[in-house]
Amino acid sequence: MENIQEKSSNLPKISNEITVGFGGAAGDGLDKSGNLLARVINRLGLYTISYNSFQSLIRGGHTFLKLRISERKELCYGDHFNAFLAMNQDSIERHAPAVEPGGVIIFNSDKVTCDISFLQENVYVIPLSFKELTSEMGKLIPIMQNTMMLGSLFYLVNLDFKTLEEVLRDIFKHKGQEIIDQNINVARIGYETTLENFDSSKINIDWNFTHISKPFYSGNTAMALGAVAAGLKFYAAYPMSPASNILHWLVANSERCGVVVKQAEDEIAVVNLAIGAGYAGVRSMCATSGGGFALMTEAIGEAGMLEAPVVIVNVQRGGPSTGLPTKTEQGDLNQAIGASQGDFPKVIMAPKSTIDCYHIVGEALNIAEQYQLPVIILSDLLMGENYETIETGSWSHDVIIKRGELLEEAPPSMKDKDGFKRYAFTSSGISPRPLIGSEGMVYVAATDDHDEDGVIISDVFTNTAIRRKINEKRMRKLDGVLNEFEPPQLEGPEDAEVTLIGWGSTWGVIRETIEQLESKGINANQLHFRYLLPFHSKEALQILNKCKTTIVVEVNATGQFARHLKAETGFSCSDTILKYDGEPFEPKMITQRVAGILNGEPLDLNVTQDEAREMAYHYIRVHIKDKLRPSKIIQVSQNGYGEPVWVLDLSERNNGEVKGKLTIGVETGSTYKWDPTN
Amino acid sequence: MENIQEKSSNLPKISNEITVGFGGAAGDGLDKSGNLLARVINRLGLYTISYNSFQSLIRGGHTFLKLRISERKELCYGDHFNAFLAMNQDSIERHAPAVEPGGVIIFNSDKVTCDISFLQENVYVIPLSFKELTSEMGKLIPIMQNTMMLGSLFYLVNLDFKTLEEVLRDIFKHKGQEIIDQNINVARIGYETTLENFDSSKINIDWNFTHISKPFYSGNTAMALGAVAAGLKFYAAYPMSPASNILHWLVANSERCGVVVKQAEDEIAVVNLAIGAGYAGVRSMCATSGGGFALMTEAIGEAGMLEAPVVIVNVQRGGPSTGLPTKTEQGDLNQAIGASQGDFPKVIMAPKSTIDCYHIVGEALNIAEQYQLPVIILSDLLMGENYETIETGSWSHDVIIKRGELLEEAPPSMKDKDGFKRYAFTSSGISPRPLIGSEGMVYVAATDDHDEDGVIISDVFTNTAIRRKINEKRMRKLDGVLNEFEPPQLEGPEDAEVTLIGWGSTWGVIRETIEQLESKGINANQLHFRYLLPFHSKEALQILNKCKTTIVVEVNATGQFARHLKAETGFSCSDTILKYDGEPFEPKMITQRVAGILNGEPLDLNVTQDEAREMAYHYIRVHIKDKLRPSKIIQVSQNGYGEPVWVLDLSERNNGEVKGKLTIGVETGSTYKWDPTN
Amino acid sequence: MITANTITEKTVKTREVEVSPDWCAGCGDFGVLSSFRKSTLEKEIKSHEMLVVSGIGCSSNLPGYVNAYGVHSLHGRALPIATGAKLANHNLKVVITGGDGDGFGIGIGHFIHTMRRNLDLTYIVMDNEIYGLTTGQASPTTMKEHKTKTTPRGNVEQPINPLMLALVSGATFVARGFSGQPAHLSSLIEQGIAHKGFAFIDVFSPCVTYNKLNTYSWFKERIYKLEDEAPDRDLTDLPDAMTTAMEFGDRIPLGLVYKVDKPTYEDTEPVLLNGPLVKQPLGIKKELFDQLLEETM
Amino acid sequence: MITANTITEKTVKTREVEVSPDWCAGCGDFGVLSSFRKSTLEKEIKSHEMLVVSGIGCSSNLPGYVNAYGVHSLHGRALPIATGAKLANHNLKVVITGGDGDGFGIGIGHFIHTMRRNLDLTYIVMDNEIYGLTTGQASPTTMKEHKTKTTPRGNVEQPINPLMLALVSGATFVARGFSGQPAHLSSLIEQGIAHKGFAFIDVFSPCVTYNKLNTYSWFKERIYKLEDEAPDRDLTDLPDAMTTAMEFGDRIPLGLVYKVDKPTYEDTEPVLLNGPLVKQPLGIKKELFDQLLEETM
Ligand SMILES: Cc1ncc(C[n+]2csc(CCOP(=O)(O)OP(=O)(O)O)c2C)c(N)n1
Ligand SMILES: Cc1ncc(C[n+]2csc(CCOP(=O)(O)OP(=O)(O)O)c2C)c(N)n1
Ligand code: SF4
Ligand code: SF4
Ligand SMILES: [Mg+2]
Ligand SMILES: [Mg+2]
Repeated sequence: MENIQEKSSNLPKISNEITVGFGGAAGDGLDKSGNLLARVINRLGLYTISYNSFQSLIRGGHTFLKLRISERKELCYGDHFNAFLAMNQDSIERHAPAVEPGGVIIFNSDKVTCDISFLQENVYVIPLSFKELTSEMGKLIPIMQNTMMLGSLFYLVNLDFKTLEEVLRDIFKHKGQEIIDQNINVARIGYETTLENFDSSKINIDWNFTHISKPFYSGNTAMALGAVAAGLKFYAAYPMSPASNILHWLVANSERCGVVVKQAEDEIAVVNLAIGAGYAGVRSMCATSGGGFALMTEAIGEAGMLEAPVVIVNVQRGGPSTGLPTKTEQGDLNQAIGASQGDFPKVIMAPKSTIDCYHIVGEALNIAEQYQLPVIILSDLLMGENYETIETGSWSHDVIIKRGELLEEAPPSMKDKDGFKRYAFTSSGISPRPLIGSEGMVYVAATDDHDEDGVIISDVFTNTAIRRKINEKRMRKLDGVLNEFEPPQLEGPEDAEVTLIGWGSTWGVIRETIEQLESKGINANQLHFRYLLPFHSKEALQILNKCKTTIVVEVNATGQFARHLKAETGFSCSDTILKYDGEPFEPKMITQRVAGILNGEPLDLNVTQDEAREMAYHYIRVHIKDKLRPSKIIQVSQNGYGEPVWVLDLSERNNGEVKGKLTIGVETGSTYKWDPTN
Repeated sequence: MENIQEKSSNLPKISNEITVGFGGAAGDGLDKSGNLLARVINRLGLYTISYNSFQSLIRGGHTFLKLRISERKELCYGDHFNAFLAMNQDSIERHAPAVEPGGVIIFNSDKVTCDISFLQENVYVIPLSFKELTSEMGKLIPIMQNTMMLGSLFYLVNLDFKTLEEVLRDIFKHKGQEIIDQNINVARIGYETTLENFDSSKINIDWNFTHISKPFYSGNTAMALGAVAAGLKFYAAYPMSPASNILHWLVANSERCGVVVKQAEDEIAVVNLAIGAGYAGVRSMCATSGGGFALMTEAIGEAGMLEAPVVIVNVQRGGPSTGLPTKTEQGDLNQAIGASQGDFPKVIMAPKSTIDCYHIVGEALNIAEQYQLPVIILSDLLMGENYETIETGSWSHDVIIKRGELLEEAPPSMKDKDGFKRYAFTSSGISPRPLIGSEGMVYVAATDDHDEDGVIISDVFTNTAIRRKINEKRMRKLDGVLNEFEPPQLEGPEDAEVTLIGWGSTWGVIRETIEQLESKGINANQLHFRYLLPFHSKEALQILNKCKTTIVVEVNATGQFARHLKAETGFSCSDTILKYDGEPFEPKMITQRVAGILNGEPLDLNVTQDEAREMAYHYIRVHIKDKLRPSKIIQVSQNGYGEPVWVLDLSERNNGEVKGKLTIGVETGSTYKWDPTN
Repeated sequence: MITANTITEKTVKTREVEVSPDWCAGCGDFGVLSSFRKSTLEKEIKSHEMLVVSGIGCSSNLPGYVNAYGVHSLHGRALPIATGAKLANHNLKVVITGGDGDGFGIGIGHFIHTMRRNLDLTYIVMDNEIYGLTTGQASPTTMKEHKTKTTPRGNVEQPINPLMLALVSGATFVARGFSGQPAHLSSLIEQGIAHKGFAFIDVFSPCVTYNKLNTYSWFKERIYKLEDEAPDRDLTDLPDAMTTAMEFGDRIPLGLVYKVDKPTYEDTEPVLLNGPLVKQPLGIKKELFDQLLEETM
Repeated sequence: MITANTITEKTVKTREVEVSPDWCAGCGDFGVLSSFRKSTLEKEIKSHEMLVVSGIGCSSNLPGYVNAYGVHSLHGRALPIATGAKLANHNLKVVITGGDGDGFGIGIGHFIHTMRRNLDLTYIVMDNEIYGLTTGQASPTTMKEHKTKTTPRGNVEQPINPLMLALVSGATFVARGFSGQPAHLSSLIEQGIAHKGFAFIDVFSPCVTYNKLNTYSWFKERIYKLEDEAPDRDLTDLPDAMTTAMEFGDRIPLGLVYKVDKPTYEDTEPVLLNGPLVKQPLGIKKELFDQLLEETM
C-alpha cells in the first residue's frame, strides 16, 4: 500500500497567523460569514482551519466558530483567539475574556455592549452601530450586520478587501447586482469606519498572499469525494449528525458522480442495503454515528460471514447514547472492536486528518473488496464537520483501485465437475468471488456457517472439522490485511523524553503540541495509529519498548485506545491524557498536562474556577432565566457538604447587584444550593 | 456480597458413573427418553448431567444426547461413553466407534444394523426387534421402541426398574392407565429380553441409591427461577435459541410467579420494554443470543444514560452472525464489552455453572438496581440448554434483595426549594431514584447528556464542566460495584505447575481437567472469573504474577478473554487453549493440550484423520446423497495442490465396494477433488 | 425549609417548567405543547401521575417542557419504553410524543406492533413531513415530488398514511389534529387520554425552517373538520374510517376518525389483576419454590 | 475437463440442487418450493440471472434449495439486502422469500418502507401464523385466542393483515396463495415475477409441527379463488382490493387482489439510466474532479 502519510517535517516553522472567532446564536448566520471569510482566505493563498462549536438545536442556543488563518497549513485549530466578531450579548459575555492581548472585539453596538472590565489587557473593542452606519442604505436584513463586521475585520487584520468584493460578487451572483452592491457597500462601511475610527487597534500582519486558490473541505466532504474517486457506486444512509454531510454531499453530486444514493428507513436497512450492493458487486459504503452504528453491528457480522465487502463510516460524536450530538469524541473504539457476536475478520481504520479522510476511504474500499470483509472507518465530529484549506496536490483524482478476486467467470480450476467453490479454503483465506449475475458461479451466501460451496453446516460432530477450517480460513484474511498496512512509525526525534501516542483525528493537535513542548524545552515525539484492527502488535511493541515516557492522548473518558494498545501488545503506557467534555483538545491543554505528568503532578479532577463559572451560567440559564451573571467566586473550605465548595455571587446583568449565592462542589461538581438574598 | 462460589473441594474422589448416549434424528424422541431416564436417576438419588448436541432443524438431521450418570455431582458431561441407544442407522455409524471397551450398544434391529468391525474391543451389541418382541401388544407408536431400549439399558447398567415404572406412571398419568401399562410392559420386555439373552453384556455397577429425589434444571430454567426468587417482575423476549427456554419457562409460570412476560416484535423492542419497566420501578430482565444482543446494544447505552436498571442475558451460541444456532461458544465477550457507543458504566458477569445461573441472576438484579445501570450476563448454550441434577440445598427461595436508592419520597435534603435532583453528583455516583409515580420527584430522564436535574446540556463551552462531572459521576459507580464483587481466587494448590484460567461455563470442565492432570502427574490449579466488568485488575495481576504456566481456556477462536485479561492487567498468559468448532470442551481435550504445551509442542491446526472422515461424511451427504461412506484413509505427500492431502476411499454402504477417491487438504481443509472410479 | 408535603405540585394550574423550548420561532410544536398542557390541565392529571415518553427529534424534546415524569429515549424507541413503563405501573397516564421520522421511519415496527396490543397509551405524532432536527431530509410522510435535502429531484417514494396504518393495525382511537388549531387539538388530546386503549393522534405541526411546502397556509387551505361536515358519523365504522383516512389532497379531514372500545392489554394480563406491578411483592413463597423444584423430579 | 461454456446451467430444466430440504415432512414450504421452481422454470429464467434472498426461519432456508444466486441473510433483513443488490444490478430478477415472523415481526419496518419504493422485486412470504424454526411461539399473524408456546392462555393481540399493509403502503401487486394449491400458487409467483414493480405474495404455508390450528384442512374449508367468484374484478380498484383483503374468517380469498402499473424506483433513479451499476465505470474523470474542488474555492 502506498505511503500516503502526511509528513509534518517540511512545514515552515514561522508563519503569520491569526485566529478569528464568531460568536452568536444558531441562525445568526455565523456559518455563512465564516464560509465567506474562508473563501477569501483560500483565494488569497492563505490557509484556514475551522472549528465550529455548536449545539443540538436548529435555532437559538450558542454557537462559536473559530477560524485559524495562517500562511502555512496548520494541522489543528490551535489555541489562539485574536479577533472576535460577537453577534449577541450572550456570546460577548462568554468569550470576550478569552481574546488575547492585542486582540480586537467587533460588535454591533445597537444590540450588544461590552463590559471591558472582563477583558484582558490590551484588547480593543470596536463597537459599530449597524443602524447608524447604514442608515442611508434603506432597509437591510439584520444578518447584514455580519458583513459590516467582516469589513471591519478586514481592515483590522490587514486582509485584502478586493478579494472580499470578488467573493461577495460570486456568492451573490444568483441574487442579482443590487444585492451584490448592497453587500459590498456594507462591507466597505465596516472597513472604512474602522480605518477612520479604530486605526490604532489594527493588528499588524504583513501577509504573504500567493493568490493561489485552494479548495476547502471538511473530513466528511473529503471522504465523500475520496470515495467517489475510489470507485464508490452505492451509498446508503439514515440522517445522523455528524455523518449527514457525507449523505448531503453525495446526494447533491449523485448524478454527475454516478453514485446511487439511498436514504433508508433506519440504520439497519442502511447497512443491509450497503451489504446487498457490495455483495452484488459494486463498491458500497454507508456512514452514521455511534447510535446508528450500534444498530448496524449485527449486520457487520453478517458481512463477515457472507464475505461481502462493505465500508462503514462512524463519524463519532459525544456519547454515551444520544449524548452530545453536536460535540466531538473518540468514544466508539470499544464499540467498533466489539461490533457483532463471535469471531470474524473486520478491519478498523481511523484517518488522522481531513486530508487523510480522502485517502483512507480509498484504502478501505480496496481492503474491503480484496479481502471481502467489512471495513470500519472511525472518523469524528471535529474532523468530519469542520472545514479547512486543502493544500494543492494533496489529492489526485486518479486513485488506485484494487478489486481482488472479483470474477465474471469461474477460475479454471473450478470449471470441472466439482464446480465453483465460493468459499474455497485457500491459504490466503481469500476465495473467488463472483460478480453476481455471472454464469457458472451460482451459489448461496449464508449467515449460517457453511462449507466451501456455501452449504450450511450445523450438524452434530459431522462438521466440526469444516467449521474449524472455515473459521480459520476467514480469520487468515487478517494476516494479509496487516501485511498491506504500513506499520506505525515514530515521528520526531527517536530519543525524545516523551512519546505522545494517539489515533485518528488528534494527529494534528498532537503535532502542534510537540512544537509547543519543544519551545518549553521538552523533547517529544509522536506515535500515531491509523490502523486499529488488525494491529501491528510486534512493531508497536518494538517502538514502545524504546520510548521513555509514553502518554496516550485521546478524546474519551476511559482511554479506550490505551486499553486496546495494552490488549494488543501488553504494553502499559505511562499515562493518559483524556478529554471527555465534548470539546476537542487544543495544544495548550495537552502541553500543560504533559508538563504536569513529567513533574509528577497527579491528575486533578476538581472543578476549576472557570468550570464553576460555566456551571453557574448553566444554572442561571435554566433556573433564573438568564437574568443574572456570576460575579465574585471564592472557594470556601469544607462546609458540611463533605467536600470543599465554590461559592459564587450571582449578580444583576446591568447593575451588578448581588442577588444571591450559588454553591458548587469542588470534587463532585454538585450544585448544592442557591441562596437568593432577600 | 455473599460468597456464593461453589467450592469443588469436598467432592468424593471416587464414584460410580456411567455415560449413556442417545443418537438419532430430531423428532426421534431422544429428548423425551433422555428426560425419562434423568427423572429416574434423580429419584434414585444419583446425579446426572446432560449434553444435547443437535442442529438447527425441527425434524431430521442428527441429534446426539449424552447423559452422564454418577453417584457424585459431576461438573461437566465428561468424556466417557459406555452405553449407546441408537435410534437410526446414521447415528450408529457415526457414534458406535466411540463406545468404550466394556460398553453396550442397544438398537432396534428392525431398522438398524451394526457393523461390528468398526467397534472398539469388548463392546457388546444388543439388537432388539421391536416388531417381534411387541408383536402381541397390538399397534404401538414407533417411538415406543425407545422405551424398550430404555428397559434394556436398565438391565444392562443395573438401574432400578421399579423407579422406572413409577416415573412412567407419573409421566403418562394424564394419558390414562392403558398407556401407562403399555409403556411399562414395553420397558419390561426390553429389560427381560436383555436379561435372558444378553446377560453377559451387563456392565456391573453396584450403585448406591439414596432415593432422595433431586430437581433437574438447565442453566436457562435455573436463571428463570433465580430471577423470580430475586424479585423479577417483568420479562421481555423475542424468540432466539438458545435463550428461548427462559421465555418458555417464564411464560408457563408467569401467573403463579407474578411476572409479566411480554413477547415483542424484535430485540430492540424487547430491551426497550425491559428498560421502560426498570425505569418505572420493577425488576426487569430480558434475554437473547448474539445477534439479538447486537440489536440491543444501542439501548444498553440508553440504560446507562437514563441510569435505568436492567439485566440483559446473552446465552451465547456459535457465531459469527447466524453462525451455528444450536452450537455453543463463548464468543460474545468482545461484543458485551463494546456494547454501545461512548463510555458509560456497565457490568458484565458470567455464571460458572448451572447452579450458579440461579445465584448470578439475583446478584445481577441487585447490582442493576443498587447502581442503576445495565448488567449483562453472559451464559452460553452448553450451560443454558443442558439439564443436570441440582444438589439439594444449592438454592434457597429466600434471596437477598437490595434495591438501592429507590424512593417513594424525595430525600429530606431535596425537599427544599432547589428541589429533587435525580442525577445529584454524589461521591458514590449513585443518585436518588424515584419510583415513577411518586410525588415530589418529577423529572425527565434523557439520553442526551444532562445536568443534575436532568436538563439537557449540549451547549458550547457552557456545560463542558457539567458534562465532565456527570460523566465522572456515572463512571464512579463502577468503583462501588467492584467493591461488592468477590475478587478472583486460585482454586487448588498455590504452587501448581500450571494455572488454567477460564470464565463462565467452563469452570466445571476445567475442574475435571485438573483431576485428570493430577492423575497424569501434572499439578494444576484454576483461576476462574465470574465478574468480567468491572475487573479486579490488581487482584488478578497479583495472583497471575505468582503463577508458573498460565493457560487461558475458552470456547472461541481468538481468545477474547485472554485479550480482555491483557487489556485489564497487561499480563500476557503463556498460552491459550481455544475451541471454536461449536462443540464444548471435554476434559480429555484440555488435558491433552495442556500436556502438549508443557512439552513445548506447537499448536497443530492440521486436519486430523478423524476430521478428514467427518469432512468426507459431509461431502457424501451433500453431494452423494448418503450413498457411500468413507473407508480407507491415507495421507499422501504434497501432490501439487501446494499442501499435503488426505485421500479417502468412499465405498458403498452395504458391500464396501470402493466408488471413488476424495482428497482433502491437511493444512487448509479444502476438499480438493472427488474422483469417482468409472 | 419547605417540606415535601407543602410542595405545590405544578399540575392542574400549570404544566410549565423552568426550561423553555428551544424550537425555532413559529415551529408547529409550540401549538402542540400548549394544547397538550391545556388538555392535561383540563383532565386534572397530577404531574407525578403522568409519564411522557419521546424519542429523538425536535418534537421529541417536548417532555422536557411539561411538568410530568418523562423519558426522552432513543430515536424511534419511545413506544416500547412507554409500554414497559405502563406494564410496570398501569396507574400511570402514559403519553408518547415524537416526530414522523421517529415514529414512522425508524420506529414504524413498534408503531404497528404496539397498536396491535391496544395498551392504554396515547401517542401524539408531530408530523411535519420532514426530518427537522437533522436539518431537512425527507421523512416517511414527505409528499411525492417534494424537493428536500435528500430528494433534490423530488421525492419518488409513496408517503405512508399514518391513519390507515393505525386503522389497519388495531388502534382503537384514531384522530388527526393541526397545531394551528390548538383548541381543537387540545380537545383531541383530552379525548385521547381519556380513551381506554391505544389512542393515536397524528398532528400536522409545520416545520417552518425546513418544510417550505407543508406550511401553515398549505394546511389551512385544505383542512376541514369532520365534526363540522359529518357530525353524525358512526365512529366505530371501520370501512368509513378508512375512506376518511384515505382523503388526502385538496381536502384533508381533521378530527376524530375512529373510536371503538375493546379490552386493553392490561385488562387481559392476569398478573396485573393484582394491581400495578410496582406495588406487588417481590420474590417467591417457599411453597411455590418447593413445588417448582418438585415438578422437575 | 469440461470448460465453462459446456457447463449446462441447471436452469430451465430444473431448479433442483443437490441439497435436499430439511423441513418436516408435510411442511407447507415444500409446496412453495415446488411452485417456485415451476414458475421460474416457466419463465425460463436462467440460474445466474436470478437472485433469491431470504432472512432466517424454516421458510428462509428456501434459497438453499433452488439453483440461483442466493443470500440467506439475517432474520428480518432480506428486503434491504435484496434492495441493495437490485440497485447494484437491476438486470437481476430478485425474489425474496421468508416467514411471517421474519417479514412481519422483526422485519415489518423494511416491509412497509420497501413497498413505498416500488422496486421491481417479488416478495413471497410463507405465512404459517407461527414461529416455526424457534419451535412454536406466536407470530404477528397468529390468530386471536390461538394458544401457542408463548400465548398459553390464547393470543390477545390483533394479528396484522399483511395484504392490507401492502395495499396501504404502495405495493403494486398484491396476491395470496396457498401451498396446498401449488398450480395456482405457481401461477401467482409467475405473474409476480413478471410484474414490473413490487409484488407481494402472502402464502398460507401450514406448519404441521407447531401450528395445530391453521392446518391444511382449516385453510381448505375457508379458501376460495377470486378468479372463480369474481373473474371480472377491476384489479386496479384499491378500495375494492381493500374490501377483499379484509375478508378473513369463514371465507378467505385466494388469488390476485390488486395490480397496478407505476414507475419503479429503478426507472426514476437517473444514475441507473446508464445501465446496471455493476457495469458502470469506477472513479472520476479529472475534469469533474477539478470542478468539484473548484466549486469550494
Ligand atoms: C439511531 C439514530 N439514528 C439517527 C439519529 C439522528 N436523528 C435525530 S432526530 C432524527 C429525525 C428527526 O425527525 P422527526 O422524528 O420527524 O422529528 P422532527 O425533528 O421533525 O420533529 C434523526 C434521524 C439518532 N438520534 N439516532
Ligand atoms: C436477531 C434475531 N432474532 C431472533 C432470531 C431467532 N429466529 C430465527 S428464525 C425466527 C422466526 C421464525 O419464524 P418465521 O420467520 O415465521 O419463519 P418460519 O420458521 O415460521 O418459517 C427467529 C425468531 C434470529 N435468528 N435473529
Ligand atoms: S427545525 Fe423545524 S421542527 Fe425543528 S424546531 Fe425548527 S421549525 Fe420546529
Ligand atoms: S417446524 Fe413447521 S415451518 Fe418449520 S419445517 Fe417443520 S412444519 Fe415447516
Ligand atoms: Mg419530523
Ligand atoms: Mg412462520
